[in-house]
Amino acid sequence: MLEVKNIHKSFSKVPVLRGIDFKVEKGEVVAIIGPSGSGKTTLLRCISFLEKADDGQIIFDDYTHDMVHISKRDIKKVRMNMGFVFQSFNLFSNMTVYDNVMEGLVTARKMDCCEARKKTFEVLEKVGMLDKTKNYPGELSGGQQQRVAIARAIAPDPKVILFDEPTSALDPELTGEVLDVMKKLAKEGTTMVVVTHEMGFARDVASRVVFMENGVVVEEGKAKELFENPKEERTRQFLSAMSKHE
Amino acid sequence: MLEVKNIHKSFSKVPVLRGIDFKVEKGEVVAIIGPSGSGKTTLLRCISFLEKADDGQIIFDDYTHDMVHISKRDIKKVRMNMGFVFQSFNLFSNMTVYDNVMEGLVTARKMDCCEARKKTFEVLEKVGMLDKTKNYPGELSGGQQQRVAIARAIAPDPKVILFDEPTSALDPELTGEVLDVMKKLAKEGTTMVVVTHEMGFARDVASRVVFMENGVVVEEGKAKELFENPKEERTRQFLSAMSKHE
Amino acid sequence: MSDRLVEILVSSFMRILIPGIKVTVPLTLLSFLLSVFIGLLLALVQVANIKVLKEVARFYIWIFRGTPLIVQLFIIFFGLPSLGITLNAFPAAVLAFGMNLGAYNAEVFRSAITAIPKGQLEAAYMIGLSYPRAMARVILPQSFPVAFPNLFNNLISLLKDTSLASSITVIELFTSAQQIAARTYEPFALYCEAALIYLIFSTALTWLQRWIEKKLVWESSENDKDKDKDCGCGRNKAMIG
Amino acid sequence: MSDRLVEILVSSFMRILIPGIKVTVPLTLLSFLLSVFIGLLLALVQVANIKVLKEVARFYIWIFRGTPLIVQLFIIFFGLPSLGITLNAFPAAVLAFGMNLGAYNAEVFRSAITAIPKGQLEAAYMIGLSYPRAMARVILPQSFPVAFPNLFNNLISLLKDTSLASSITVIELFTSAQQIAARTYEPFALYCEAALIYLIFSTALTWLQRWIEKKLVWESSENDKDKDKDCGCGRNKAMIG
Amino acid sequence: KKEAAGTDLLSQIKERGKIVIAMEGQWAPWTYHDESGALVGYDTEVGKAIAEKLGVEAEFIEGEWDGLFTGMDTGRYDIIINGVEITDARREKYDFTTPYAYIKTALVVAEDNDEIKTFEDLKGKKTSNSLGSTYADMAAEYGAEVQNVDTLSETIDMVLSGRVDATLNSEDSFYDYLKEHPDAAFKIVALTEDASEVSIPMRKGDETASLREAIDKALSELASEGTLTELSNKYFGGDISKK
Ligand SMILES: Nc1ncnc2c1ncn2[C@@H]1O[C@H](COP(=O)(O)OP(=O)(O)OP(=O)(O)O)[C@@H](O)[C@H]1O
Ligand SMILES: Nc1ncnc2c1ncn2[C@@H]1O[C@H](COP(=O)(O)OP(=O)(O)OP(=O)(O)O)[C@@H](O)[C@H]1O
Ligand SMILES: [Mg+2]
Ligand SMILES: [Mg+2]
Repeated sequence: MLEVKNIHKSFSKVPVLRGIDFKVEKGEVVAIIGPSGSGKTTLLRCISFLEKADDGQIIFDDYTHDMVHISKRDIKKVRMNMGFVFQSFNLFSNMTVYDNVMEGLVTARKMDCCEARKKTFEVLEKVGMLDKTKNYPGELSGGQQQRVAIARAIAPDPKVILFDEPTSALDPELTGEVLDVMKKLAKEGTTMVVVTHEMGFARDVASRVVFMENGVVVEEGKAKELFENPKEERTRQFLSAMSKHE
Repeated sequence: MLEVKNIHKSFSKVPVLRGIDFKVEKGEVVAIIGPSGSGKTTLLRCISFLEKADDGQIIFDDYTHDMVHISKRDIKKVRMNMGFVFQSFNLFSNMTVYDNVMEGLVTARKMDCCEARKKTFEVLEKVGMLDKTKNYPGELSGGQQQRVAIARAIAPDPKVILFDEPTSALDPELTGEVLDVMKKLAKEGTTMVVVTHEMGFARDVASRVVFMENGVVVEEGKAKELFENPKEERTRQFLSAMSKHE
Repeated sequence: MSDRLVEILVSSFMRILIPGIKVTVPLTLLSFLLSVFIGLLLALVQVANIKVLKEVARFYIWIFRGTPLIVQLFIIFFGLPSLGITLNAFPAAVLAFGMNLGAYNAEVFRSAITAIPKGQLEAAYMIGLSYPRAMARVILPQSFPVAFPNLFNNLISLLKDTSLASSITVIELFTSAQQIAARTYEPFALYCEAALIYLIFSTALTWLQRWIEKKLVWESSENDKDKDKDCGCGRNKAMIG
Repeated sequence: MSDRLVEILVSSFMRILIPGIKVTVPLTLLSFLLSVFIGLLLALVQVANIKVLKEVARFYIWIFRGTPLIVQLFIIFFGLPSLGITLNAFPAAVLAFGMNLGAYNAEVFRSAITAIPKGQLEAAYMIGLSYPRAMARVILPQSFPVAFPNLFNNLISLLKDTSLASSITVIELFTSAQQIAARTYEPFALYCEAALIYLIFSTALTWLQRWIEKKLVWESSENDKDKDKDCGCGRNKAMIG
Repeated sequence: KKEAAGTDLLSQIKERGKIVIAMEGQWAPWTYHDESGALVGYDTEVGKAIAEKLGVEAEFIEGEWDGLFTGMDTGRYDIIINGVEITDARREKYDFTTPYAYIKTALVVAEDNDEIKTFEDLKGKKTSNSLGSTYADMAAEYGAEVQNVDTLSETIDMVLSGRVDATLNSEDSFYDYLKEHPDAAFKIVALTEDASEVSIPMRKGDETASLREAIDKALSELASEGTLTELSNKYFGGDISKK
């Protein structure tokens, strides 16, 4: 459904992604884990063209694009079928919760207003934010903002949603409410790619886990297998470091 | 050694601390836990006079002060024997690591320069930052900054050190290095008050745990006891919520 | 203070104030409008990184910020006629002040736009907006409150700078004071009187600024509560039930 | 352009440039120094919340920002003598420009100081520094780089504003151009020439600004590496071993 | 020692050994800077000659028209020598010496203007003159709408670009302009019949009485010695020091 091949990316000559191949099937939940600086964020940003890769192909929606020479129009087409949930929420601070969700439907996709309205209420209900439709983002807690951001991302029914550490800017107590929403989406069969430090979530919810380090995929596999029986020594180290403070 | 009695504090009429009594003995490590907004930060800030309490006494160093009418000179005297480690490090960004530690010794305490120098190197070695003495804070990772901040706090040998969520601004992998330093201090018998969301740390390192909610102390006790056998229903709920995502 | 001086000051007050209201105020406001328009244009061209236009914008800003305003006034009033463009004094002044302040407002807008976190633009892209749409719907609406205090400071500076228009025959507040001074030979007193009137105007502007700034916060106020995009398909929440 | 005009422009270039270097530049620099001093003082008094002085500072700023600079020049040059203080034209101009810009720089410093995260002051308190010490050692050193770009913009504005000094008999760059225009009856050409020289000066200042800004980052550069507070007790790390 | 000088301006001047003379320095050929940058002009040299007669040095201060009077009011300058014409309004506030020049006011229009031939034709027309000048007052008296610009070149520009119909100035100033711009497309259509008196103003009162007497005496000596005529010929190409 979504596949990227051989992504390379350097920042000022320092390689950050060094040939990543990566694939998501319809309905899958893929968790990407790895130490800080391993390139997880950069990978998601390259897939969504927020960062221009130095090399690589993307196959999405049965089209193959060269990631370096793709046209603006094609980028937009890819994005129309892709949702992105940012670590720092990035809700439009000049719009109410309701308008934040409506914007992508009405302005970007020219959806009929009545229909968009219906959809907006539907997704806001799903994330449990129906009572705050008329508030501005600045008036919400971090967890509430992230739930609205998820509603905004799922509203246009994208084929895949990318999450970049959706809970790491949240207090532990607020983390739960966001993870609950994500679990719900996973159960409904939403295709998701989730960069996360929440090992519990990766273990329990993801169908597949990818462990990255230094810009390459070190190991990937079924969530259970990878957690219980990592093949690589480095994966083992990382997992034990992560569980140490829990 | 340090005792506060009946602290009250409101922000624009909203009570945040509602009569807190709290005591630390020499050599003790006290962990303060509690949900977001329960007033933990406010408590530490009142104790260190960064926030003026509306009511309350503080007994420190055998002196009793009214927390509302205390003079600037007495505040300074209290602070001279108190260290504070902030959630956001707050290293002086215009000074090198070395000068950050020296400042409190030479400028504030008029310590002899040679002696201060010796002390500075000593504490920087303790936190493992001897190789970065000439760097500016902006050049360090979060974990490194927090270790320097701890060095700065312990350098003048304060009678007590207050920590406000010292690791919650850090990535999980950096959290470890800071907690390790704190464990070391605890072992050496440093008197510490630590507000934290790291339940593992509270359980293993703290001699006593205080659970706060809504501006009051709900329960306190030996760390092991409180974790394994909380008396209050609310404490039980909180502890189970905290362990859920670990 | 002599009786004569008092009498001069009293009798001249209205004769300075009225041109102030009739000329200085419209001159200030029109020039300001023009400067906001020019400034926004110059900022957008730079932020969007449009090749040649960006250089043109930077050249414009360099010239207008690097030379005295009085010279710009002279060139537009006395110089343009030799190119066949003869403007009356008032429009020439509006053009000169507007173009000059435009160069400053360009920087105000540019830094306000740059101050909006990059994530806002990225989020706009990811919901499918194009660059111009993202600018219009997300970035600019957020930039205005950021730019506002500086724009307003520039407006207050402009108010006082319009006194330079006297040198190209516009009879505004300061010229009126000069005229009376020329007749009574009391320039000092009359300039003080003019200063007082400028002070009144600029203080009023400062109050206006504070009042608007209070309104400019994104926060749902009571009468906001019914402002959601209404699509004419009913506001009945039950439909989603 | 006629030969005569070319000749006038060529022969007058040095005669405008030299007063520019000898008068405009020192006038600008001295006024700027004064304005930085006044601005810092006004900002500190406000930030430290010192009761009466704070009100005085705000009044000062209100007056100097609310009235035209030209009036302030007149009052200091022509008005002070009636209080028994008669300054020569040049010092009077320095005083007027310095006091005027001081009101603007006060705001620059104030917002730069306010921009420093509160945690810096709190950390300074907690290591035992008093308020004045914390200001001097921690807050101000961090505020300067923040204030710097705006201070420098004000310096460039000041450079051009010094042309107003001609109205109180200081013969600077612009006056010199006017003098030549009075003989040759070519004001337009000569004002353009003066503008060009201002442009050169202000461009030079902009370059200087960029150069200094690059140096103003807190970052250990190579020659920083030996800059730790040396106490004269040896730099031998072994002593702690 | 200062007490001895008292409030008498002349004694003060003698005491300090110099007389402070204010002028515009930007009004050829009265007071202006020559090619070398030196301050010259009829007024400048008259000022020097008077100072010499008083046995003191002349210090010239250059400033803008309105500042000249303010500076004199506040005691910065002793006298103004700047082609100041005597008018009733000025007499109210200042004392004047005997005149040292007489000038006629010329009316100037664009070459192709046939409507304005006399001062009376100014009614309802637009003129351009510097603020506070006697010319601006005069045009206003004839019913013209006056637009103010600062210098002679600008007033002529206003006429040439068609923004105003006419301008007034001293006859000699126009001739000086024509020396620099021989092809300028304007013409002089009328002159005032009576020449107005150019004199030196100073503060009113006892304080300046002895100074005025001394300057009057100096001027009459300079006239009888032929110095004024000589200077006038040098700068105006004719004798304007006599009626
Ligand atoms: N815009 C950029 N310019 C320069 N370097 C960058 C940029 N973005 C990322 N990097 C560098 O690329 C490397 C990988 O960064 P990335 O953010 O992808 O890591 P990550 O795996 O998401 O880490 P984390 O878990 O901390 O979010 C890091 O070393 C980072 O410093
Ligand atoms: N300066 C302030 N002004 C107004 N309200 C404040 C201020 N500081 C704190 N509060 C409020 O006081 C309450 C307690 O805050 P506090 O920061 O002490 O909680 P906390 O227990 O430290 O929470 P967290 O775990 O999120 O740090 C919160 O509701 C907060 O909004
Ligand atoms: Mg990341
Ligand atoms: Mg807290």
